[in-house]
Amino acid sequence: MNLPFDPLLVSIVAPLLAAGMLSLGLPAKLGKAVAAIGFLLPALLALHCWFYFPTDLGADYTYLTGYDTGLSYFGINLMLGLNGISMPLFLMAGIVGLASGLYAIQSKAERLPLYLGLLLVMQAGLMGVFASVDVFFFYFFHELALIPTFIMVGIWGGRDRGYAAMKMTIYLTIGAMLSLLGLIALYFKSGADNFTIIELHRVIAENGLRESIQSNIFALLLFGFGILVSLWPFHTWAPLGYSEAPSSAAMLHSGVLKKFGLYGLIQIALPLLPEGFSNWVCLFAGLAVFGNLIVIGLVTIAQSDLKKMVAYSSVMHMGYAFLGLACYSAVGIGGVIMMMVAHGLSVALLFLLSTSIHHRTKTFEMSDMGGLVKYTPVLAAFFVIATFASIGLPGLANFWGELAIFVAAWDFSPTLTVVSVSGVVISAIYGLRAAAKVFFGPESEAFAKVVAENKPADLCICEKIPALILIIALFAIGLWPKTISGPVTNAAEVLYATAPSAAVDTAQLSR
Amino acid sequence: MSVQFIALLTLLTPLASATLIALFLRKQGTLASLVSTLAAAVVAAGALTLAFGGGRFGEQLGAPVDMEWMRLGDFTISLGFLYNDLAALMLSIVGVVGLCVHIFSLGYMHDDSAKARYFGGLSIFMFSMIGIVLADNLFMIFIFWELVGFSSWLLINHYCLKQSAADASKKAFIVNRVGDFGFLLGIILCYYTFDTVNLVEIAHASGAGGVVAVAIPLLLFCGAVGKSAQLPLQVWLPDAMEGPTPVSALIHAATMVAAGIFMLCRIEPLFAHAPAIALNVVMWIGTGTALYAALCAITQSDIKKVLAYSTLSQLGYMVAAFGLGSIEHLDAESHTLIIISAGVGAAMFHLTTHAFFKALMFLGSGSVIHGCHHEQDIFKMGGLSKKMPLTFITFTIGVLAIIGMPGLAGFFSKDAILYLAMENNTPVFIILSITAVLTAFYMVRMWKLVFLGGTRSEDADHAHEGGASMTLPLLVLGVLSLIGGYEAIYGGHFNGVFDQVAHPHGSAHTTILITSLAVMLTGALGALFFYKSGPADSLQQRVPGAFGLLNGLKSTPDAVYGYYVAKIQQRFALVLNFLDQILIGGVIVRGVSGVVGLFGLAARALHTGNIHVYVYWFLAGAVILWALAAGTL
Amino acid sequence: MSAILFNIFAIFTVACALGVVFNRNAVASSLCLLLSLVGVAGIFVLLDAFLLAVLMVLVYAGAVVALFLFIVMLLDVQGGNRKSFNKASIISGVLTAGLLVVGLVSFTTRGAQVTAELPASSVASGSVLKAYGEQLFTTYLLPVQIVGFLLLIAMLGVIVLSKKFEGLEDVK
Amino acid sequence: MNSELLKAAAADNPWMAIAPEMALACLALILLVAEIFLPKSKHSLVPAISVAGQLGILCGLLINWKSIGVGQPIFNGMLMAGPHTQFLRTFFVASSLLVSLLGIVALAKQKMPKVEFFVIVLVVSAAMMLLSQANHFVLLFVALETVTVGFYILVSYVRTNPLTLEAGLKYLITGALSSGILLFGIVLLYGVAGNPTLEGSSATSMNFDSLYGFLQANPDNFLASLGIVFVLSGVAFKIGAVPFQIWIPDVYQGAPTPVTAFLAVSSKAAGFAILLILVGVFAPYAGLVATVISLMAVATIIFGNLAALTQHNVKRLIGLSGVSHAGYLLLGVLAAMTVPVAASAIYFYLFAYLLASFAVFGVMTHVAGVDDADQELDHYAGLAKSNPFLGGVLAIGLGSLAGIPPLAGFMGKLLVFMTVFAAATAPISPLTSGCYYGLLGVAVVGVVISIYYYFGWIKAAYFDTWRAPLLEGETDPTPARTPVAPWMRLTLGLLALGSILLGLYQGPVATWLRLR
Amino acid sequence: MTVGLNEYLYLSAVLFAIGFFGVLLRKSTLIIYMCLELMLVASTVALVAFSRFNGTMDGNVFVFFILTVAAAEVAVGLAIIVALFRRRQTIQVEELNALKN
Repeated sequence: MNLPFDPLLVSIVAPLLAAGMLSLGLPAKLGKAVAAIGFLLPALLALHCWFYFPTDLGADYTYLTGYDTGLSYFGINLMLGLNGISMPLFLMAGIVGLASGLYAIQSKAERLPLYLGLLLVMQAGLMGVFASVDVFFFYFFHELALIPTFIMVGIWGGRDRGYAAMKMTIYLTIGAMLSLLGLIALYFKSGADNFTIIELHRVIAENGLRESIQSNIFALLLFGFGILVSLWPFHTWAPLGYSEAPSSAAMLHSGVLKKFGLYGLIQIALPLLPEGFSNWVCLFAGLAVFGNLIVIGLVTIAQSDLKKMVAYSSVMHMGYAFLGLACYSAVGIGGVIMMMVAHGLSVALLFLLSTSIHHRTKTFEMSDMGGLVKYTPVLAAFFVIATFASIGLPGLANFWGELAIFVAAWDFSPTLTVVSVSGVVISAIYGLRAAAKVFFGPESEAFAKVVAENKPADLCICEKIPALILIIALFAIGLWPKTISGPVTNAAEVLYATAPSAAVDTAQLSR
Repeated sequence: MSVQFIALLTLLTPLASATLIALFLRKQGTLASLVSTLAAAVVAAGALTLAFGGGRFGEQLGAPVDMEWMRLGDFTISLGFLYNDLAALMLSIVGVVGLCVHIFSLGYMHDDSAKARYFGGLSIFMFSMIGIVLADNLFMIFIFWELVGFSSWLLINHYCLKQSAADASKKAFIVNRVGDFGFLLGIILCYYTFDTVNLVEIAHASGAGGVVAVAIPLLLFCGAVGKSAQLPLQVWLPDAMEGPTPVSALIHAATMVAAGIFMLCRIEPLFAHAPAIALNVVMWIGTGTALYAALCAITQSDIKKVLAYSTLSQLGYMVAAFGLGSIEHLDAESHTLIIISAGVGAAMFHLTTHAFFKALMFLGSGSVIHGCHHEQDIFKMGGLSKKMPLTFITFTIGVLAIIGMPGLAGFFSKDAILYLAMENNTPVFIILSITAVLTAFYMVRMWKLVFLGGTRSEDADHAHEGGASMTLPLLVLGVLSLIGGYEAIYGGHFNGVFDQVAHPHGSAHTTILITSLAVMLTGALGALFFYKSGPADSLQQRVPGAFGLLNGLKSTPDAVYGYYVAKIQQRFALVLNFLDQILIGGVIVRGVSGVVGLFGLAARALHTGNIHVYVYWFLAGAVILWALAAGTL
Repeated sequence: MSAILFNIFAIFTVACALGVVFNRNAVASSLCLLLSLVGVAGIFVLLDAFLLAVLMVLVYAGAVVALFLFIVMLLDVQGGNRKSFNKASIISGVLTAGLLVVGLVSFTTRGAQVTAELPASSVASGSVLKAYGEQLFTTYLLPVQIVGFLLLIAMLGVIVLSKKFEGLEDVK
Repeated sequence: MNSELLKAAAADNPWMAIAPEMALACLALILLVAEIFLPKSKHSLVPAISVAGQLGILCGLLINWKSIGVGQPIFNGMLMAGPHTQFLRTFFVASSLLVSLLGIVALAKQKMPKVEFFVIVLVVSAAMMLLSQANHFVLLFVALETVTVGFYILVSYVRTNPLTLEAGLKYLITGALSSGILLFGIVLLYGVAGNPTLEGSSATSMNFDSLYGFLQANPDNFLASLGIVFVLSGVAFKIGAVPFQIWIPDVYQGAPTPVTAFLAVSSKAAGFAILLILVGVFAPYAGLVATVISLMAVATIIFGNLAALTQHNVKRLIGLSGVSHAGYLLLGVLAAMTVPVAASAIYFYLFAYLLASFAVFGVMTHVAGVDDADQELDHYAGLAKSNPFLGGVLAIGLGSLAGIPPLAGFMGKLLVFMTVFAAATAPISPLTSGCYYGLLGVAVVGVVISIYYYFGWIKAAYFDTWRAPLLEGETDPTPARTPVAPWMRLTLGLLALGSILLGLYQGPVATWLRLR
Repeated sequence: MTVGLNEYLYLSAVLFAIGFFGVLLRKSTLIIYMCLELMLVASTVALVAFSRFNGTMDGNVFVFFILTVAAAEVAVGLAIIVALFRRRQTIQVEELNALKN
């Protein structure tokens, strides 16, 4: 079905417009309505793009349109489009954005219009990240989404918000700058006429790049993106930032924005720099498995703060993603995309529910909770679903990605696979422990006091709707994974048709 | 209706029921229970129709009825059914026992406030379990494997406000995950070795050589170790008794824990192609579990714990039976010696009978507990034979069946195992025989303490029989426990399994018969005379040393796990957390920012406010530039 | 002849310049500056830049230095100059002087090896007054205009910085 | 009189070519005249006339944004318009207009004569416009001195404040010193380039074209090298490059806020305009120039950012951050030696810098009290809550300065960095490509550090920070904030909006700067 | 001995260095300012010498401008110094460091 307008552009512009209207100071009700439209429209358009997504696309782009913003001299044009890899993420961005937006609308945040406005800007950036074919705008939109995060952490964050916001900002700026340098270097070294991924692919396929150049650029991209994705040991911003961030910002950032780095690696760095990849793969796979999965996995177990635990778990899960990247195969990459989508949904849900829990228990300290299920069975059920999703229970979205990554990883390195599969146990430990501590067992003394003051009520409808959106998406993908895996595998099979020669060697070495 | 369709219907009905309950019937407990029971009835009907209707499918190589579920690159996860006699038998057991448990639950859980959740959970469990049974490939098995784990978690956690229930459910899931760790690796290795995970194709695949050939079946066996609670992952099952008793009957006695054995039987070709070491490992783990659990059972005072350890022990029997492997067998018709997978036959046979009598006993204990107002301590019961006659009779049938009273179900299956052990491995035979003695001993002990003598508590005084919904299943299962050992009642529909059961002939037959009778009588009579119907454990009073030893045997693994979790894992995690916060977050990150800040302070301090200093800057600049111009720099 | 004159003027100029730097008395310093400028004017004469020499004496020595002297007197700052050289400043001064000497040596040995013949006629280089007029009103017309505005804003600046305004009272 | 000569001179002095500059100067004279003839009560009209006049000139420039004769020396080789001259004129007029607006707000708090301020701003701006087209050392020197002398006065304008005067004195001495060094460099260049014994010498050796010819013929002359580095150091003082940046914090702090803005934007832009011209002239000595500039850039970026890191006085902070901006721009100049389009990138950067800086200075003017030098970060506490408009403008301005997308400052940085990349990959460039990458690395480190203090400022304005409660008898040290007049609201709003729009859509500016 | 261009340049350089030295050494801003003027004058010496030896008068005209500019600069500078003295009662460098750090 053809829309009379460019759905991608509209999905970016609509939230921005809504944000602009909010900044004019609309009356509260109208403002909320405008914000809701601003969140809803991208989600609907994303659903539309997903529904009518061609099945025979390969790695090509659809909905391709270009706009000149005045930097064509530098090869920069706003070019939008979706391929099999970006579409699922675009869809996920729309859904998570809608959920976090609705959750924010019902929240009782101080200076709500500003909060919603920043969130809308973030949403626009997120849609833009995955809709951009132009590498520069891909980066640009990421930053567009990133900045509101900092401000939101700073204004509406928890106790330690000042430090958290600052740390997050500086960390992520380092990552962003490194990756920007890498992208610019890629552009200049390839000799491409413009900055689009398509052109870069074409030119590099024709001319190729020297191995040393590939290696250097890949290092820039790897560490730049790695910081953004919280690759161990560059992760310390994430737990702090997320645990301090207001829920909607944490949802959008950890759920969607964080995937930017992985997406960049998948769409740009790996296919274009295969030899650079094979020089670095052992390092980052090792860091991911031992650092993210094992060390951070265990650190997650040690957390007693619910939100911190969710934050750490999100860092841990990135280890799977990097492991999947290391495989350099359609299976591994497809698995990573599946995992990114699923993790985006589930971690957003967890953050949302954590905040809802906090509203009822007045604390994030898990030892001060217990027995909440008695008062809030629906919240408990949702939390259990979210927990099991993130543990990787079949039937929920996360399972597919993790499984595919494990399967693919065996081809890369059986040893690392064995180590990484143990992450399955680790995540079960902290996930179930959290669920048990928060909801089950007898009430703790501290919680009994809170209950005595204010009896917790179950989720209200405004909290349920955003949560349900995410849960439905989790189930939908869990039960019908083909809807995502189909386009993904079409694209990944083209992009990752040939493994880099050196990568094969390293894989054999590590066997 | 094609058989595939019936199978699909059987699989999906409980899912539909669960979905219905979760979405719409959360607050209508009674309605939910009816929906769920109806679904169970459909399952039972479907299972029996399929089993006795004769249709079998999915066994031919190259014609899998598969649906592609997900594909990434060349990695596909597909859904398909392999419905052979093995699956048919298992499915029938699941259907029948499931239905019994559902009906029993109607009465047992009548007053529960979270009935909808309970019955929803049962439905999910049925769905998942049937999935395991029907699955034609390992990934599908793994998927449903995880789902039964989840439903087990959900149902153990039913009384979720109790700390012990919350802990037990968590423990069950996590321990199972440890087993799944190996299971998943085994599947992946299998996928890479044979390029397929389809059970039929694996069976026909040319075996892999060397380490891989051993590694695949043993890694897959890890899954069974977890699910069937074999050593060393047995710790979760006794704790799982925190769940409602019908759940224990269905999941933790009859079906789910047996899924491990079922899965082993499904992948038997892998073991057959592997070097003997693989089977030996399985055999010894099973044997060890059987003996260990039997020893543990002796000192238990909780009626459900006794049954739980007994379940463990019997599961050990089955695993050991599987591990004993194949045997040469004289075919009755052709009068030639053929090799049969006697391990599979014996294990499955015992699985079947065990499902009946153990479910019976669990439901019986449920009836007792229900009657005694949720009193579970056997020393506070006694004399229930008069208060609850029906329960007493059916329970007695169960006890007799498990201890191997000739003519009852357990007798035949246990004999099959003992015979196999005698033929293949004498030490195992001896240990299993000892286990049989112990089984008779602790079972009769419990039976006597519960039903004979006088009542020892108020609750027991007021014990009463439950309603029809609770007694009917007892009757059905009681009948099945009586006749389940006669292969004739299966009408030859499961010959694919029962043909593999090795039957002793001639002198062997006599030996086995004598042995089993001897061990049964020794154990049963010993217990009958040893234990006094009183409020204290006779063993504890008379031989406190032995009692303490046995108790220690039981509690040591728990203590070890407890120690590991609290002292090693948690501390290690805390240390890592500390390092993460202090070393990376503190020293490195804050350190770097601190150093930069110091440089910043230094740079700031250069602005002294004195014009002369500023002029020196200019001088320095001029000098440096001069040097650059002169080429000396 | 010119060499002798050059040496005399040069030494005189340099000596007076040193006097500016090393005289503790501000009045003496300004007088030294005046004398040094006169020496420079002499050098200008040697170079046939008569107009500039005159301007040097009239504008610089006559007006600028007079202004300096006037301010020195006005502010009466001699008193503060007594302790003007302490140890640190002497050390740094010596170091600086050393640096400057090294620079000068490098300048003389490496750099200033320009071997230009002295043109016989100095007309081209502007010994004739009329040429200045022509240049200023043709080639340099625009800079002259700019300088006009420069003087304008300098005047305004001095007014702003010095004039007494209503409602604005300075200390003392 | 030789009338022929005058006629020829008249033919060579196309005054219409510098009509905008003349208009500014005339406006300055009109203001003076108005002051004399207007009654005292109407003196407040003078700033309005100034603003209106500048708006008119700005409109004129915008209407004629394309009409410019490029590449023809005029005024006997004194001036030569470059491709960006019209843009720069607009830039300087816009800047002086904004300075005048800020001046109206800031001077209202002071009991100082007002008219002179506007006059001097106009004259200085006109001089800068000429400076950016200089093609001759005499004009360069004279225009530069006009700017410098104007700034001496402006910096010490509020003479009631001893800090302002101290700043003026410091600027006076360092400025005069740098003028001296610059002059010495000019003299050396003039001398060697005019030396008849050397190849390629010319009689008009102060003219840049002649000088370029000479330098090309003598690519290894010591005196010429010395002259070049001295001239560069004189320009380095203007743009605030290490080690000639040391005056900046003190002078920025002491100067009245509008003047600080003027120094930060116009003076710096003029410095870069002339630097770009000179770099072209000195192209035969590219090795030396590139070394000097790259070393300066590295030191400037690092020093500026480090020194700003722990700064609490916002005026010093913005001064030091301006130093680091000069460092990034020096990278662009370095790239411009190889890639001509880098000049466009620099001007884009400067334009973004103008929008952002004036937004920030506008806010500062309103937050500051009577004592202009006393502007601490603490004074911004709760600004976003009590005055969301100023808070928003401040955040956008600072964000743009920090180079955060989607604001204009980011695009500026991006373009500059990209041109450096282009220079690194160009076949012929004065430095090895590794050097360029190293410089970019330093720049990235600098950007990251800069985030800290820019963000710290935003933090002060937005995030509630703990403040010590006032003791009894203690007065709140935070000065009272000036209410924002509607026209100022419009101005600041436009600046903020410009920063955003220019970040999102660069079309018109890019066209103007010949980026497409 | 013939006096060549070099000698004039040396003289100019020496004067320049002395001026610079004075700026560094003296504490009184007035004297510092005098030394700055001395530096300007030093440049004019070289300029006039170059002009003479090169046979062009650009240098001499430039000196004309320099003198004018210097006069204006001195006027403004002295006004600043006087105003500062009125406020602070001192023009000693080491006492004028209220703006720092």
